[in-house]
This record gives sequence, C-alpha cells and structure tokens, in this order.
Amino acid sequence: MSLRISGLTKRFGGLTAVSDVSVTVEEGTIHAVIGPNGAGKTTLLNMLAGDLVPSAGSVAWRDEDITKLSASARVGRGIGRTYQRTALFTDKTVIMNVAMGELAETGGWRFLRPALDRPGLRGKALAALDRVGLAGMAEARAGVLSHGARRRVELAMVLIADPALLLLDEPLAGLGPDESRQVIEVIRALAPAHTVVLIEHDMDAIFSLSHALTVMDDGRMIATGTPKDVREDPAVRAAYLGEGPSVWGEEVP
Amino acid sequence: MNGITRRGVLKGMGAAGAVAAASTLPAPYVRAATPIKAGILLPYSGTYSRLGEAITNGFMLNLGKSGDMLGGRPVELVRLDSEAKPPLGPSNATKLINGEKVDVLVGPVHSGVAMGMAKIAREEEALTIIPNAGADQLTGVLCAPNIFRSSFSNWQASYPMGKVLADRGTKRVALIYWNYAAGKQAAQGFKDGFADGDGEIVTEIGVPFPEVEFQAALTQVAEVNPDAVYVFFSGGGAVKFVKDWAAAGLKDKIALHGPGFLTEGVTDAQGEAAEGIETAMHYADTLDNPENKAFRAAYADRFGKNPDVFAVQGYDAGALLRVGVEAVQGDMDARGDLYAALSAADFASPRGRFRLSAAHNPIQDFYLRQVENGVNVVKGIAVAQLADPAKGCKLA
Amino acid sequence: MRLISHPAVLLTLTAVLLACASVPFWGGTYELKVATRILCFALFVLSIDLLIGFGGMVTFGQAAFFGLGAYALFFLSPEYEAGSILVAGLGAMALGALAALLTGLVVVRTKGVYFIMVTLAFAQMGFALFHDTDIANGSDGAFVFVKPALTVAGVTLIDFESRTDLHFTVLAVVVIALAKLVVLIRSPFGEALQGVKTDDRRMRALGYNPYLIRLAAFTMAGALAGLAGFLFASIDGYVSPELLGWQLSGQGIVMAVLGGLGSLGGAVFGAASLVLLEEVLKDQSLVGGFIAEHWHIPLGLIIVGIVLAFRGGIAGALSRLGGTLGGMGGGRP
Amino acid sequence: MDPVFLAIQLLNGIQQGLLLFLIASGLTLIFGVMGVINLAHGAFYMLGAYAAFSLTEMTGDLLLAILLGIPLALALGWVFERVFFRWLYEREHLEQVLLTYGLILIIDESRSVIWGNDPHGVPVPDWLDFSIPLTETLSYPVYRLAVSVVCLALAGAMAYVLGRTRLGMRIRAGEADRETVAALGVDIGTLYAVLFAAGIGLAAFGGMLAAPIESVFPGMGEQVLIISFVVVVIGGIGSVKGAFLAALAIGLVDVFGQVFLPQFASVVVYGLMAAVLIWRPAGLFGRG
Repeated sequence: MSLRISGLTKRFGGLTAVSDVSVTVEEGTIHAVIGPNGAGKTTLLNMLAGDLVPSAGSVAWRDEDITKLSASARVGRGIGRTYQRTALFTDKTVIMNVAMGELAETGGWRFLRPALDRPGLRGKALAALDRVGLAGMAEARAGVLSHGARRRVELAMVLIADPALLLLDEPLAGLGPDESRQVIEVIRALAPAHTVVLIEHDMDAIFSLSHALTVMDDGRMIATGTPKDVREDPAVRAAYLGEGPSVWGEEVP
Repeated sequence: MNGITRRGVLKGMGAAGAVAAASTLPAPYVRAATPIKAGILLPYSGTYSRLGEAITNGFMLNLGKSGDMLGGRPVELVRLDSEAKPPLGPSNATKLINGEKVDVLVGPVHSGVAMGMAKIAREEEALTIIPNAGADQLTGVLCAPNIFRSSFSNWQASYPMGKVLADRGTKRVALIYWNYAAGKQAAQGFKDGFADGDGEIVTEIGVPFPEVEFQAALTQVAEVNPDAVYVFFSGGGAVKFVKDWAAAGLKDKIALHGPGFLTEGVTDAQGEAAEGIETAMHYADTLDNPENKAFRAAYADRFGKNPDVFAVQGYDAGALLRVGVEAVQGDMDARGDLYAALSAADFASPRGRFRLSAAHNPIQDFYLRQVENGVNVVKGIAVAQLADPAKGCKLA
Repeated sequence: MRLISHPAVLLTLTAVLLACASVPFWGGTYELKVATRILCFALFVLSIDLLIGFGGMVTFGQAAFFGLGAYALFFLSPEYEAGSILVAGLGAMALGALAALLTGLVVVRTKGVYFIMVTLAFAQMGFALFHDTDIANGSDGAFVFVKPALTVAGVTLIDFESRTDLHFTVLAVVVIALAKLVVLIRSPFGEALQGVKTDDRRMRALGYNPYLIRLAAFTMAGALAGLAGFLFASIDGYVSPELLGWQLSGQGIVMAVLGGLGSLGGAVFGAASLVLLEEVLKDQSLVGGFIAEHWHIPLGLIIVGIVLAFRGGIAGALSRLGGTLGGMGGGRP
Repeated sequence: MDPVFLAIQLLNGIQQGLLLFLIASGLTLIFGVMGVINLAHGAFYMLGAYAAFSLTEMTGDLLLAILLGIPLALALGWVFERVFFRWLYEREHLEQVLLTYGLILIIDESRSVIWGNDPHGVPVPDWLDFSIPLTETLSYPVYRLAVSVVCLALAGAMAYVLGRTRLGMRIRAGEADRETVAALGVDIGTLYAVLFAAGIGLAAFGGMLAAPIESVFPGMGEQVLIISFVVVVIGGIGSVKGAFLAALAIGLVDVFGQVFLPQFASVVVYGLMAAVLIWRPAGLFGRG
C-alpha cells in the first residue's frame, strides 16, 4: 500500500520539465521533494494531482493506476492538494472556503438549501479551521486575510475532506516563525494516519518533519531516501555545492 | 431637418385665428383650439433615416398647404424615432397612442416595425396611415378598418415588371433577391405578373439579408445566362448590386429589372452602371402632371432639396388625412364617418390618381421607367390602376 | 456577496418593486406597459447576472434564449383561442433550456474572450434561422392574436389579455425568481458556481466538475431568459427575429452592469434605469431635437462613463452608501 | 456545375476571404497582443470606407484618398488607444465589451451627423476600371483582383514581421509583456499604441479598399464585425495564420453555401464555426 511513481516524464514542447522520475512513497509517511527553483517539483506534484497529464510513465495509488484519472476523480480516491500560490475564493468567507472541500463530495449538485446548512458541515469546517488556529476568523472574507492566514486556510480546505494522501506545495512559504511552527505541528500530526508529499524550501522544517526525501534538479531525480542518506549522497553534494551550508542547515564537513 | 425641432411647431398663426373665430362657428369647430395630434413614428437614426426625413417633409408640406390646419384645427406633430427596430414597434406605438394620446399615427418605414405597430393600432383602434412599409399582410390578412396605406404593397410593386416582361414575350428570367420577407413577397408579385406570358423562371437566387456580396450570385446568373434578371435590393444593396452587375460585364448582355427602389434616389451613387435599367414604380420624378410640378417646386423651395417617392408617400399620407378630417370637420371621434371618408378618398396626387382599395391599399398606376443620364425617365404606364389582391382581408 | 440582503439594496429594491406594483392604480396603458417591460427585462437581466456576475461567463448571446422564449409563445398559441399560460410558459422555459443546453455543450468549453465571441456567433445563427427561413413568418415577425390564459376547471384565473393580470403575473415571477436565485446562489451549487468563476482549476482539485457546473448554470440561465422572453412577447403579442439579435444581448449586458453585477437586485435597477433613460433621451420635449434625433451618442457616452468611472453599478453605490465594505469586491466579474 | 463556373466561384470565395482576412487580422492582432476585445472594430472599418468616399470626392482619385486616409486612420487609432483603450489592458473582458459597445453607438451616430445616412458609391481609379472576360457572359473586375493582390501582399508582410523579426516572434508567442519587450529596448506603452493603431489601420484600410466594391452605407460595420469574430474564433484568437486560413474557409463556405444551400447560407457559416469548436475549442491555432 503506497504511492508508486514510475518513469514519470513531462515535456512542454522542447523542454523536459520532469524526466523519468521513479519514487515510492510509503503510506503513513511524510515525503519531501526538494530542489532549486525550476527543478520540476511543482510539475511533478501537478501530475500527481491530475492537473497535468504526464508525457510518459505512470502513477499508482494503493495499487490502482491513476495516471489517466482527472483531478476531480483523484479527489474521490482520497487525494487532496494545496497550491504554491494561495488559491482561495477571495469573495467567500473563510468557513465557506473550507466547506468547499467537503461540499465537493456532492459535486455541487444541491440547489435548495444554503450550503452551510448541510448537517455537520459547519462543525467539521470549524474543526478544520481550529486545527490551523483560525476558528476565530471563520466569518471573515478570505480576501481580507493576511498571507500567512491564507496559507493556513488553504491547508484547512484540504484537511476537512480528510484525504488519505495530501500533496502540499510549499505550505510554509511566506509564513512568519510562529505561523510556521504551528503549521509544522499540524503537518507532523498528519502521519501516520495520512500520507503526505510536500514541496518545501525550509530545510529545518524538512529535516524535522520528513521520513523520506527526494531531491530533484533540472527535471531529474538525483537522489531519494531517508534524510540521512540524502544528506550524505555525493551526487546531491555535487549538485548543491554552490548553494553552501545554509541550504542544508548544517556545516559542510 | 429645418423647421422641425420640437412638438408643436405646426401651431402657427392659423391656430390663433381659429381660436378667435371659434365662438361664432358651428359645434365641431368649438374644438378648434385643441390641436389634432399626429404621432409620427419614423426612423430618424440608422440606415433608414433618410426615408424618415423625406416622409416627414412630405407630410408637413401637405399640411402646410392649409396653414398647418386641418378641418379647422391646428395639427401638432409628435415625432418618435422608430430606429427601424421591430421589437420596439409595439412599445413605440403604445407610447404615441396611449402615452401621447395622438389622434392619428403616421408610420413607419420598416415592415417589421409596421407589423408590431399594426398590432397595437388594431387593439387600440387608432387611426393609422402607413407611408411606406410594404408588407403584404398589412392590407391583407391584417387589414383593419382603421389602418390605411399611402404607399404600396410588396406584391404590387413587383407585379408590373413581371407583366411587362410577359407581354414582351421574354422567355427565360432569373430572380435574385434578399432572402427575407419583403424579398420573397416581391418575388411572388413578379411571378404572378410574369405568369400571364409563356416564359419561365429559370433560377431563383436568395442572398442572405442584408449581405451585399453578390459575386457568387452573379456567377450563377452568368452560368444560367437568362434573357432577363429581376432583382429586389434597396438602399446600399441596390447601389452595390447595380455596380457589381456592370463590373461583371453583364450590363449589356442580360437585361436588368427591378422594382423602382433599385434605382430610386441612388442613381448618383450608382453612376454610369445604372444607365438603361428599366424599373416599374408608382411614381417618377419626371411625371408630367400639374400636381407633381407644384409638389416638386414647393418641396424644393421649402426643404432645399428634390423630393423622391418617399416624400410623395408622406405627402399623400397628409392628403389622405386631410380628406378624412375635413369630412368630419375636425371631429376625430366620429370614427365611422372618418374611416368612411378615408376609404372613399379619391384625389389627384403627384403620382397620378390616388384612391384606396377595400383593403385600404392604394389603387394606382405603375410607370415603366428607364434610367437616362442618372434620371428615372417615364417610358409609359406598365400597369394602370393596379390593386393589391389583398389576400385574406375580411374588409374586401 | 452583496446580494440583495444589503439593507440599502433591499430597501431600494422593495421601493422599486412597490412602485411597479402601484402603476396599474395610477398609470394608463402606456405607463403600465413600460412597467411590465421593465420587469420582463429585469428577469432577462437576472439570467445574465447569473452567468456573468456569479459564473464569470460573459455572454453576448443571451438574447437568443429570450427570443426563443418569445417565439415559444407564438408556436404554442392556437390561432383563434387563448393558449395556456402554463403550457406556453413552461414550453418557453423548456425551449430556452434545451437550446442553452445544446449550444452550451460547445460554448462552455470555451473561456474568456472566446466565450464572448462564440455566444455572440451562436445567437446570430439563431437570428439568421428565424430571419431567413419561413419558420415563423421570417423577417416580418409574427403575431399572437389571442394571448394565453390560465384556466383551472373552467374558471379563468389569469388572462394575459388583461394588462393588469399580465403585469402582476410578471411582478410575481420577478419576486419568485429573485427569491429562488438568492437560495440558489447560497446553495452548494451556487457556491460551486462562484468557485468556478474565481478559480476553476482549484475547483477541479477539490473534486468538482467545472464543465458540468457551468453547463448547468448556462442551461438555467437559458430557461430564465426564455421565460422572460415569453412574458415580454405577451405584452404586445408580437415577435420578431430581432428579439434574438445582438443589440438586445448588448443592452442586457449594459443593464446588468448599470445595475451592478453579482447583486441580483441590480438586475431590477439596471432594467428600470436603462428603459427610463432611453425614454428620456428620445423625448424631444425634454432633451431637444438634436439629442432626441442622435440619442445614441449620449447613451454611448454614458456607457463609456460607467466603464471608466462608475464601477459596481447602482447596487454597488447603494451598498457603499450603506457603509459596508462587503460589497466592494462583487462589482467586478 | 460547369467546371469553368466552379473555378470562378472558387475565385469569388478566395477573393472574399482575402478581404475578410485583412479586417479580421487587425482584430486578432489587437487581442493577441493586448488582450483587448474590440467590438468597435467594424465601426473603424465603416469609418475607413466613409473616409475613402469623402477623400475620393476631394482628391478625385481613390489611390490618393487611401494614401491620405491611412495616416488619418493610424492617427485615429493612436488617439483612441490613448484616450480609451489603454485603460482597458488590465480590465476584465466584460468592461472591454461594454466600453467598445458604447463606442459603436457613438461612432455610428457621429457618422450619421457628419455624413448623413445616404449610401454612396466610390469610383474605382480609371486605370483599374476594366474587367477581364472569363466566359461569354461573365467578366471579372480587375479592381477585385487588385484588392486580392494587396491583401496577399499584406498577409506576406505580416507573416514576415511576425515570423522573422525578434519583436514579431515575441508578439506571436504572446510574450509581449512589459519585461521582455523592455529587454528589446522598446517602451511597452508606445508599442501598444503603435500596434493598436496598426490594428485599427488594418480595419480602416480594409474599409477603404472595400469602398468601391461594397459601396458605402450605414450599418456596414456591424455585418463585418460579426463575421470577423467568426473568423477569429475559428482561426484561434491571436493567430494571424489561423485568421488567414479561417477567412479563406469562410469565404468559400459562404459562396458555395449560397450556391448549394441558398436558404441556409448564413447558418452554414456558423455551423462551420460550431464544428471547428467541437473539434478544437481554442480554434485552429489558438493557445490555451
């Protein structure tokens, strides 16, 4: 039982954004994907979520080939994602944003009663907001929230549907230290009940959170394994030499 | 648009005189102080505004003959832009009939507008004079005691040329027309006239309205190579068709005919290409009768330009109204007498004798005309005293 | 969402609707017909607001469904006796919905400027169909000689031949439509529709099918526009191909924006103000001969002015009057 | 049908399509680069035709009129860009639709004030005013052929600018944003104004060329606008190549529709559009 990625490739015209990536993510673990900007991390995530169709390779989740499934069909298989750029419905209230995730199971095909009157929905949405520390902002319009708060609403939108597999694209980007800490604890608590694939740049967070790491550069996967293995991988060191110690959060020996 | 800016312009010196005289006159004249309101629903913007202007001028010219008074009462015009938009026909008619409470409705140019307007005029039983719109139904299935027309029906305008060609023994004729209601009615009129002979219609080409790209149609005609072609286009389409016809080299090989609108008021724009085209219509600038001469002189004098058939139709709308109002001595509520007088109207118009059929469409002469040096010259009478068959009219 | 729940908007809306309701008691035929026409256009604009204001679908062909609804009255009315309001009204809605569903299959696949052009082109196709062929008397348009009535067990409850019957029916339909739309907009479907408007990729990621949601909204708007067209045609009993034409679609958009998009109440304000504005601009005795003759120029200037300076429409201005910030964002599609 | 006449109808369709391309290319260019949908495009076509009419009356020759008219059209386009359109680049399509709808009303009614509502003919220059006999009865006006040649030449010029120059390639790739254009040493505001003027110039030039063929009349802009939309939608918005092919296709479909399906000639054109959209929702060469 796992997420198996085999030979996944994405080409845009002449450019190969992701080239032959094969990784297996064990269920119940937190798996981080790292690499410099333009390495193809978000493209990889988009293919996992079904937002992009791979040029080659396959994705299997719990022994089912989902390569051809649409994004919405994948949601039905218990896969949820967040975006690198916050994609909230700015016209809606915070609680409505979160509820959208849960309402998705109806597909929107309910016409007669106010959305939030669905039995149990308000409670679940408030609970999800509570997990990210935003229960107090439930009735505010999402458009007026600070950047950090928006990132957390984003997370709550996925959490409410309680997906088995979460794909998080830079969940800590732009957060202050306090907010970061809070979100890190939320993510940490997801395992082992949930499986998490996340893209992140905050190395402290990655090494404190993740059970496994995949390193990408220029569309290729250059290493995968436990944080310890990856840190000692010569290919990774070679690729990242120029970026210095700060990237790795420790001194280069 | 000299002379008309606001309603009430026609309340002239005559009105003051009428008021002074009122107390000594018989009963109907007591109303003299209150004007007769004429609602003018014509296009003053868009493609047809030239026609709206000419009709208004003609109408005013006729009223001016008696100091803007009819039956002892001053006449007040209430003008409303029809925009030539059919959906606005009913609401504009309502505005004039129920809002402005006009005594008579004059309009419109566009057949679609006329259909909508006629619906309301029938419901409200308001006196209506149509100075242009040619839809056959208006004096056919939709005819009504209170609706009169001072122009023509589409059928009527195309029948004469068909008859002329039939009489000449023309064998093979092609039809080209805008594929919409007026075009189809014109085609029917021509066919009915042409059926008197032993010729045949070899092809019928409908061009989508209001498209003016005729090259495909011309090529089809050239392939069929008939003896004559009858076309129904007007305004910009008429200009373009005649020029394309000449440019395609068909001008001297196949005879081109149409209702008068093919060359009416557009020969300047058509230039050389229009020379020699034969059309039939109920009017021509050069008609040699005293009414026409007086009319043309007066029109040119007052408006600084030459009148056309639309001005004549407006002028006769005024003449028709005059007949009715004078018969009831200004009492517009005497509906029965008013309509009877209008129906019996028989007067000398610039176009010749003017009288109405039982369906209230003019019975009139149609003249055969040919363009010579940019002028539609009368060559004779194509069909004398032609009446529309008024299919489906219960008044007949 | 500003909707009509904003106090200032709700108050004004109530006032306008009450004013409409009062017309039969003081106005003549002309005033009554103008009021009925305003209400019919309000329904039409509601269908446009549903698409543009809530679905982000800028339609330039909504008149096609309005016109089809109008023609439904013609098709479903017997020549010499009164048809049934129920049959013709439901028929108009069904025809509008069916046409919207069929064209929608293609149209809602497109977005943004494609959507605008494609809706326009399909509407012109409908216009050409009625204009060039003999389906319903071609370009001259067609009459409905006897307007429909609602008869239950031999008792005529509503007769559209009576102008007041028609007027109050339309008023009731507007009120019901407003209420239904408020419910719809707040329902899961409405929330999903607005979600699709803001970010349809996000909606897909959450598990919705934006295509079907758009298609459903497009179909509903088609039905509503069809109903509006049916009622409009019942005013005078005359239908013409121009009822499907692009000018009417354009007018509908102007009304929607003038009233304020995404506010529902704005549909009524927009319809009322544009109809009344045209009545004023065309009246020689009010604006003078030159303007009355060339009234398109001031109208055009007003439209340009609205775009450049007056965003959010009347409903937007009202909710700002009320002092809430809640309405600020909703004025933009 | 006789093969000779079939060939002539083919020629008719191509000629009609080429002129349509000229008008539609300006529309697609303005949208492709600036993202502005311009409903008033047809109104500028009409203004071009009326300008050709007045200037021909003044100068006595269409060629002189066009030479005078083009700078006028470019200047008009530039003024409209500076006064109205530059506020629209960041705005919603809806606002663009509304503003340009308002402009149609203003331009069309101003036309009525300035020129009145009569239709006018515009004479073909004498040296082009003859026809080539094709069959016994039918001749082909040389002016139409000349117009086709001019349209082809312009299409070639556009293909060169868009395909061979650095700026052109950026425009074609839809990358003419502030940064990339600045990197080429061009001020984006100026570029937009120039491109917009060029687009308007194309519409007006189309009107001038068409004036002797179509004659000049109120309402000529609307017809052209809607059919140009169909061309742009079929070709793919922003694609000049697509507009070229689509315009030819429309020209041919219109001509043969009239020959074979006269009742439904105008419906067939829209049917073609629907078919293309089912097959490719973004048009033949559309992005996205």
